[in-house]
Amino acid sequence: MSSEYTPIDQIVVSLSREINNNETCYTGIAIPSAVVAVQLARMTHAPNLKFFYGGYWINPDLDVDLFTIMTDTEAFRNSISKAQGFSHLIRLYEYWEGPKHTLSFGFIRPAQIDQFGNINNSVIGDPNHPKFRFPGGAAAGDISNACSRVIAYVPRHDARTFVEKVDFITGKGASPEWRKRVGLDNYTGIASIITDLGILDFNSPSGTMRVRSIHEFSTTEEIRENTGFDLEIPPDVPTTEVPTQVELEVLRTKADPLEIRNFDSRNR
Amino acid sequence: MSSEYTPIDQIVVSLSREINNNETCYTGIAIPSAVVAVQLARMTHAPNLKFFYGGYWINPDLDVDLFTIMTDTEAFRNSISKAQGFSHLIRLYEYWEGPKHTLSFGFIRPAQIDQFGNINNSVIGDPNHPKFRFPGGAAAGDISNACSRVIAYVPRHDARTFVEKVDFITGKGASPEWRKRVGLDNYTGIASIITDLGILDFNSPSGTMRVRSIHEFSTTEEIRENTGFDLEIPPDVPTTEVPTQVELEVLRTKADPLEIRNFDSRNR
Amino acid sequence: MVVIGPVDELVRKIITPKKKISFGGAALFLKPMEVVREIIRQEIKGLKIYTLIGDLDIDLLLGVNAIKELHASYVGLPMVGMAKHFRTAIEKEQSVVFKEWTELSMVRAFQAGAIGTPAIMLRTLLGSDLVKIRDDFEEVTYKGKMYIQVPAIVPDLAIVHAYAADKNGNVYYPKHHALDEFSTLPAHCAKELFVTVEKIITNEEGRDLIKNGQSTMFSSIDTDYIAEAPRGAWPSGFPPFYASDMGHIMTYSGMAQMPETFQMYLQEYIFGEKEEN
Amino acid sequence: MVVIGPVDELVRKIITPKKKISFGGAALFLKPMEVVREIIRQEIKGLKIYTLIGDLDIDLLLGVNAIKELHASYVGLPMVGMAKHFRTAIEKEQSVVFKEWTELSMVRAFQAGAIGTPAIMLRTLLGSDLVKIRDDFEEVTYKGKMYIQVPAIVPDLAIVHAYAADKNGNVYYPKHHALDEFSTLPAHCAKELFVTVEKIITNEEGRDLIKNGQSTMFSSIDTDYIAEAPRGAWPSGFPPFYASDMGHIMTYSGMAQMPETFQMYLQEYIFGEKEEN
Repeated sequence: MSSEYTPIDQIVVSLSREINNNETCYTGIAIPSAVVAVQLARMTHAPNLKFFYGGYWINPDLDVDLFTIMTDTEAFRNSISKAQGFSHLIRLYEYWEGPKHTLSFGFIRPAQIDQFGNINNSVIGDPNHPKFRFPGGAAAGDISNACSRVIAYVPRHDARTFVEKVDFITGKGASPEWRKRVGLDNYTGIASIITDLGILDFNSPSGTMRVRSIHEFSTTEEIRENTGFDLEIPPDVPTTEVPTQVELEVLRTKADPLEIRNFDSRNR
Repeated sequence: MSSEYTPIDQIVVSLSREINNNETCYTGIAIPSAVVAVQLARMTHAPNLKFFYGGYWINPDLDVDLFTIMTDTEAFRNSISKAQGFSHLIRLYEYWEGPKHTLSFGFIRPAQIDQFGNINNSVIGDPNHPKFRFPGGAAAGDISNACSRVIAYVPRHDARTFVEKVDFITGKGASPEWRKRVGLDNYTGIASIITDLGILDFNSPSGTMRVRSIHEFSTTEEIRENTGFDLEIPPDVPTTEVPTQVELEVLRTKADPLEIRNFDSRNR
Repeated sequence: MVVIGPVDELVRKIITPKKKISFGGAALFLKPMEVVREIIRQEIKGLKIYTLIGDLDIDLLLGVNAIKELHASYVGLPMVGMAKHFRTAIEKEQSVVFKEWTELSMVRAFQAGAIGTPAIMLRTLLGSDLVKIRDDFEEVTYKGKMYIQVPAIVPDLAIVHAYAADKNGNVYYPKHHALDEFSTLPAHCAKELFVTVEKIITNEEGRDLIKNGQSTMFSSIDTDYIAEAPRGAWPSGFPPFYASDMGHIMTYSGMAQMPETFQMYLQEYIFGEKEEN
Repeated sequence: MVVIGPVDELVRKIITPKKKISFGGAALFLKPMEVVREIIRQEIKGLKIYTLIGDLDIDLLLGVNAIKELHASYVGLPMVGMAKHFRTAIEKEQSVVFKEWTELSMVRAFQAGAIGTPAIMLRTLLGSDLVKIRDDFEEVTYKGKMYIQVPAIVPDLAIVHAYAADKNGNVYYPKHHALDEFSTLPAHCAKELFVTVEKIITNEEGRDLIKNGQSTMFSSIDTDYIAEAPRGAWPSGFPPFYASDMGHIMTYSGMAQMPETFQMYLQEYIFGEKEEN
């Protein structure tokens, strides 16, 4: 097996490392790299992650590919008796604002994101007569206020996605002061963003976006050129830890043998 | 089989006749005569009644006594495959105010009722330091505003129960003007009251309680003496239609062989 | 992670005075009776209890003065009679603050608590004097229509009885029972969940139940504490496994009438040697 | 009483312009596609559609200009790409009024409609610009905390696809599927319910399903209209019976790009002879 890896491999591996053992999460089904990252984490460093899939299974069988469950009826039937538990979609929606504060993290793939972490999956231009209509936020607008933190990913880091100010706020960003004021301080909003160039977060003195690490195959200049605002790049910014042999092997043979993650490079 | 019948038999038979075929209803489980009346109606003139029992079964098997279902585990199991349908308790609670206006009627056994049909199942005296504490309304306060009409029954008609003005309104009465004003005119409130002396309703010119019919074993004077206010008794007030032979036979052999209805004469 | 332990230890650990506690079940069905008995044995007082329809559970706890504030839509012994201590505590001793709800308003308050909305509007309370005496029930107007807005119920702890639990904390109850939602309603709105079960099973046995058509009543995400308590709902009923023990309820109702006989009841059925039910 | 009939007759009878209609399913699963196709065949226009996550269903209807107002949290072809006609209708033709919800706010609005509460408060919408452009989303304060209050959704008609229906109108769907609540949510809030099913069964067969551990997805109290439509969700998926036909979705996505090829698609898959799927 080759130790070469693609940018999307780096994204999935980095996403997976944002996940801690013993946390609880779910993913939407239209963000393939996130689903694959969860599987990879469960197969490597986070075996006790509690993971809802499809709003129903809790910790589906690791031997069954998650996409196969949804598309192969026999696999669907078999998976039933191997999951660690079952819940209901309605119950999952209760967890979002219920008394238990259940969800540790969620994922967002923003169409636009700005220096404060506000995301836009709605429109460019006048909201009533938009120049460009994105598919819509689905849960993206909710989970920043429903999961303890949000992990974002952007398959192609460019200046159309990373803008100084989003045209429309579909989901509120990190904004710790605002969160305190409206009583949402238990929810940090977007905590990190994984792109094909590096990893970003909001741990700068001003709370705006900064570069946490740069992938080994990209450069400071590339990130700067492909970002539509002045983001903070510390002088000693480290290189992202590359995927290990084990991670790559698990990813390719078990977590995503069908290469579902590549849907994210094709469709944006 | 004797054609003699008890006051509680008359109550159950009269309750059953208030039920029309093709209506939809449920009953609470702590009002035995109502449950028995529903069974009797289903076994005689209302075979198409849609009846929730226990918040779950729809039209449970007529061959199984309803109380037996709840107390005999084998009967419970057998009843499952014979009901006409299944719903959920949560769904039943949705019907109470949901978009379909599903429930045709419900039952109330009031501890106090006044000339306007207001009922009190809460307290006598100061609500914060009551002289007498009733068990509480349970759903009695809800169903007058959730079922198209309410059928009340009083196992012992006396002046402690029939009062000029209730000490406390647990559930609002007929009050058509009030209902129109608050937008509840689809719900008539209490439409009729069956007691051990007669049948009462609110079809008087003033909208206050009147006697619709008097049971063959009771008199105008008895009703007047045992009512704590001046209720309207039309000069030509008819005698309540007595239970038929068929009704009595079905009641005794099939609808209530365990004589559950007699709980209502013992406990008030 | 779920904690699995004996009833007495878990009660000692998690049930403390002033806690807001909701009970599963209703009207002599599915009540967490073994926990009620253990609360009495440990003489825990000052509780704030939420139950849709209270019966023996509430009357026992009121009899030993364990409840400081009580929320319910009804407290009685269905088919048997009044709840003696409920009346005494309110009419004579004024030892409990009783907050009456209607059945639907309490259901909606449980549902609101579960989804995290702070209050909810409904219409069946219109015209009820409960609105006058409850300062937490508010008349509001929305788009020209009148509603009563009631606050969500968010207990610190919910206590329910169920059929079986596996080691992961998944809780099972057979399908086609009538009454499980009487227990999930007051459970989903609570911050923590304590489940007693007829038996603890292996994860494999749990999966077999799933294969045979059952679903989980609570998932491992929901449960915090689990204890085995065979016949733990007795004398309330637990269909389809055992019926409400109406004979016992009648015995209780009789013995509750006088303090002396109530003490005898407590000695015989709660403090005495645990007998086979 | 439930009315059982052919899809085309029922569509002709009950789907009329200006009706507010909710669709079951989400994201290429459990969509009532046979009804969508019949709406296109009958050239019904001016609909007001509510769907949590729209995909091929919405894009087809927008392609023939059948929708006047659309409510959803997302419209796209998951894993495949953008929904072409959704973009065109909004960006170029401005032929549809699109009201974007967040997923949770729309779920809550469905739930509010089902229980009959006129509006509901939630917090996940805080900070979203959706609140600024939606005049029916309102910022409110309850006990010092900020919430967004959204109105209940109460459609005139809900349309869902399910597994089987008996003659009484009970609708079945196997347990342990992932997605049935994507269909019950938009159904319970509606004034009427139209269910297409893979097959109509006898009442006895329905009871056998119950005996084998199934429950009813809708009871006879819920359903108003039922039609048999084998593979009626195709090309959306209907687990565990058939998967989403991703090949067909990709074909659609390609043919939707140009008006000419979209017409070919309509001819081949909707107006043409019905072929075996």
